[in-house]
Amino acid sequence: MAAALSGVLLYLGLGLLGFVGAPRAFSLVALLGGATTFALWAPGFPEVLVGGLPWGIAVAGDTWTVGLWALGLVLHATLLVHAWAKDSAFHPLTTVLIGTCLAGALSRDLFNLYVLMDLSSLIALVLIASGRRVRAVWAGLQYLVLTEVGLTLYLFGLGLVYGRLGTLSVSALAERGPNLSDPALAVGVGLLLAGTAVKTGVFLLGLWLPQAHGQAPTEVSVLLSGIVVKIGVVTLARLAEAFPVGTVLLFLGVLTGFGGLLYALWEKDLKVFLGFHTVSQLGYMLIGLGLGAGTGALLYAVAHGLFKGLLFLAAGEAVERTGQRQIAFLTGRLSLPLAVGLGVGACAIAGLPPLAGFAAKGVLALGAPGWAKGAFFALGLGTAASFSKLVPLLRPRERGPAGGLPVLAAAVVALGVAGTVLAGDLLAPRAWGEAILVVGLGYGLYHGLSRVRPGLPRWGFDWSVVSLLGASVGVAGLVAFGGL
Amino acid sequence: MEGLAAVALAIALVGVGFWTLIVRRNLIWKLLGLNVGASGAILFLVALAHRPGARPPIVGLGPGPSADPLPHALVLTAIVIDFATLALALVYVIFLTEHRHTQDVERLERDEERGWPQP
Amino acid sequence: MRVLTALSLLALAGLLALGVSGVFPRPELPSADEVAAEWGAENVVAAIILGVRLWDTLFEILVYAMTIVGVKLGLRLLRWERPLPPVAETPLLRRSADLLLGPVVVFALYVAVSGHLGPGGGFPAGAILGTALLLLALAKGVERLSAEIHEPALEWAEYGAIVAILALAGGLLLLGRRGSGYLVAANVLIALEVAIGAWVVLHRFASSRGEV
Amino acid sequence: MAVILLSALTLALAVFALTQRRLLWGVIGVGAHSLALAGVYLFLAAPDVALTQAAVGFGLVTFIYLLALRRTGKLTVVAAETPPLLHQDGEHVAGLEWEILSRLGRQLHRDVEVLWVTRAEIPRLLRAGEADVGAGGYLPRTDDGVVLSRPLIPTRIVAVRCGPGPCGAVAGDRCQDCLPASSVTYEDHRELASALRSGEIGEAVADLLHVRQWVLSGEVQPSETKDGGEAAFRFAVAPGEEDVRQALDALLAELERSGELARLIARYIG
Repeated sequence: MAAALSGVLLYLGLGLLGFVGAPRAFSLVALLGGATTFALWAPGFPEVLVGGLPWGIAVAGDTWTVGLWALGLVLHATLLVHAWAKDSAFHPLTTVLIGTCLAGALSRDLFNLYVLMDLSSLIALVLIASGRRVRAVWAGLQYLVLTEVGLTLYLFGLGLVYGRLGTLSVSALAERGPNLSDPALAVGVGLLLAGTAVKTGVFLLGLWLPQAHGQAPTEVSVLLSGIVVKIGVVTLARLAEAFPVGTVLLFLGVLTGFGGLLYALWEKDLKVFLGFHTVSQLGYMLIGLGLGAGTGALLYAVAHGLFKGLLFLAAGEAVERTGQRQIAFLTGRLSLPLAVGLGVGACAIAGLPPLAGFAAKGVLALGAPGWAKGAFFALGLGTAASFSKLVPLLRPRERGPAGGLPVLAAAVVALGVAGTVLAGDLLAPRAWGEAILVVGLGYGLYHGLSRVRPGLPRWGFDWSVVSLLGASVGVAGLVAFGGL
Repeated sequence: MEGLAAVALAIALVGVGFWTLIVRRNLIWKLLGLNVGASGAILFLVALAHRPGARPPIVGLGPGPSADPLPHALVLTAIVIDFATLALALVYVIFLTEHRHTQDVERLERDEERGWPQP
Repeated sequence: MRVLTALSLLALAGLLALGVSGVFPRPELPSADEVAAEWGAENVVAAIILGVRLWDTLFEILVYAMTIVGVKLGLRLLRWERPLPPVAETPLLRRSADLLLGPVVVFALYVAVSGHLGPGGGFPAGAILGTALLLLALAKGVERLSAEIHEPALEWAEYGAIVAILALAGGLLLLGRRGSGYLVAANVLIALEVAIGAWVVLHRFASSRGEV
Repeated sequence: MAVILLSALTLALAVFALTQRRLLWGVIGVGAHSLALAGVYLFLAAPDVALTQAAVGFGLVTFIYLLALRRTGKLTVVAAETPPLLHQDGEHVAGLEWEILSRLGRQLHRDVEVLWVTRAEIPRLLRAGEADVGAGGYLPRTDDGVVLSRPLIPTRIVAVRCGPGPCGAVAGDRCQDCLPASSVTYEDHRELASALRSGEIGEAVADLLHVRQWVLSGEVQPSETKDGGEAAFRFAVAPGEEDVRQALDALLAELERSGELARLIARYIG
């Protein structure tokens, strides 16, 4: 416990010192310190109340903590390699943000998670706006307001749950055997879920996500999709641990999976397209959580952090170097490392073996019931179809600097190979054949779909808030009256 | 009774605040609405911490049970967070006003659709 | 849109009312006074903020610090086409500003130092100090004052205060030290950090015209 | 009991604040609401929360809003619709005065918002702080109680007679001062012109710009015209908005010096 807490404190303190001077050095030392403390407490420690009874904050080192710490440290290392020359505010902000995410992975206290979600959104917003572009600031402002509305709902839920059960710790809540036929608990849990879903970026609740992730500067997009979203996911995982809300999570998972996919299929702006895919990929994690397949959901969260980070890094560099955001205008203008990075990322997200996406999808599907396998199949098909758009981009034009791409690409491959070998069943030729078949079918589907042009509604600011409120009420009502 | 009145006020504040947040077109008005809505959530926690006849949670302040101190502590954090959010949001509203000469959401959205032409 | 908004807000209010109606009976409270005594405080809320849930408070302070960073980065981007009109300055205003300075600082310090005994604490103390200082500064004219202030020193003090709080927190949480002395130290450090932060934020809002 | 009363007050203040039209009042109202809320906390046995709410939620938040408003607030213009000086053209506002006002808005970093009112309401709205600038071919009366900008366009006051009957003018206009006490007033120039045409009144006092339009459009065929002396269109500024007036005067002086004003007049009025 002491090692983990001092790791977080080290990250925060060194990050803050970086604002005064020597930002890169402090960032590097923080990374080294974080890795050392990680090695000291891994593979985990039992739950401890920091501050003691009766109201202390519960922290524990479980599989989620290990996974997200590893993800955070890898992303931090990547960004240090990639953005060594960035301006002085970037490194300290990144360090503090990663420290916040590490703390979020440790925390098992609902209010502590609220503070961490809020802190991470604020830092992320400062980073988004540091690009000094009007569209990024506008997207960031919407992000801030929507998140704040969501977290207000979260506070209401927190008040109800605490008022009824008198504790905030996830394990203590689970111990008291919460019964969702109790209206206070049902409404409270519903609002907690809705608020977290807004912060996470679930479709209809957190409609800020694609624009905010898409308009942010390259390195910031990597962090946002890579790890900031995962604080929301880990909060949902904690909620699923404390309350019997599997069905609602399944519902949200299907909603966000297909909603995000629908928009991604016809999106032309490369980075916003990737943002919609983050919305869609959340579907896998939420369905995993809803099915009670914690390991699969965690593996998917880590894998998504790595390959989406890789995709955003390559796409962001391409956009920044050419000044073009539209996929069609980027054809044939990528340098070799960017094309390879984009290719590896696209193959991983589409689920081609033996990359990270394949392993995560395989583990997720292992114990899943038939309908969930069907949903995964449909999602995989749609993902492959929409990523077929990027195939023309993969023909490189010239050599160029690789930056931090190799680090992430190597991590994607390593996680994929390790997951495939460890999961056992995934080595069978049938699993590989199925994965390749899905991608092939998806590529075919893409050519069929390219003739269709549906008029999908655009969500303005006001409509996003209305949809947030409506969907939150829906989620809370589902918990309260759904008889789940 | 007192607690319930405060709870009712909290719920009303959220309604009024979020209504303003959605219906008004000016960004600063929206932030004011958000502010009021968020203060509703804070009041909600404090109101639920109150029990009939409770004294403040300070040792030696009279007999009887004290109000639940934990929500009070949580709420202090929430108040600061609300202020922080507001300050940042205002900075970016000022930024947009500087660069787009408007705080009107509909105009900003129209500009966004047209690819942000020079004002 | 208005109809949908009204419907969802009404539904939200209904759900909340339903939830509140089910919140009784309330769970038993743990004995708060013992917790306060254990941490060396009389104000239970202070014992929670600076003791039992110090881990939360650290992040609260960080929220504040990151906002200051955001305001600094954000307001530096502005390009003012025209300098702001100066704040009106009269000798009477300046004299009273000088006179008020002492009492305000003393009051804020009192609120901070007595925070573990009664209502108060670092955050309100810092907010009072920062706001009052800037009001006084506006009376004296921000332009002249910002020339007198050494910005890097302010930055050092601000981040130094937070790092000191982090170190103190590490000591309290990891080594299990307790006592009213620690609480007073934490409150004063928080007040310092919040006051500097409030000053920086408000000062930026009042006078920034962008260096780009 | 105290909680119930204070709660009602808090809610009333919030509703008051959020239904205001002027942002400044909204901010002040929300500030008062925050302070009342601190009172509610005090009565709910939460003195720490009350103190923090008063210091942060009321003090810092209101202060920061006011500072932000200082540079981003809306510039509210109240005006009577007066083509070609200031009028609604489909979705947009157009006209000579609009060119100047939109420049002023850019200079002050404030959005310009035009509210159409009758001429007689303009001084009242400005004095009440409901608006910052009055416009729309504004010819000030002597007892308006508003601050005036430099003259924008010189004009003359003209009395036109078409037949027998009393004399009419638009209420709130300078022209009203030129009338005998028993005369009739109308809300705007359109009503005045139709009254003159229908023979309801025999004589009308108006500025040269309007009279010229009536004559050119053939709406009114005067049998006799009398000159009522010189006047000038100006902008009216709310008392207390000294920096708006200064900026406006500086802008007008600059436009006059560069010849831009003359070009605008030629373009819009000919």
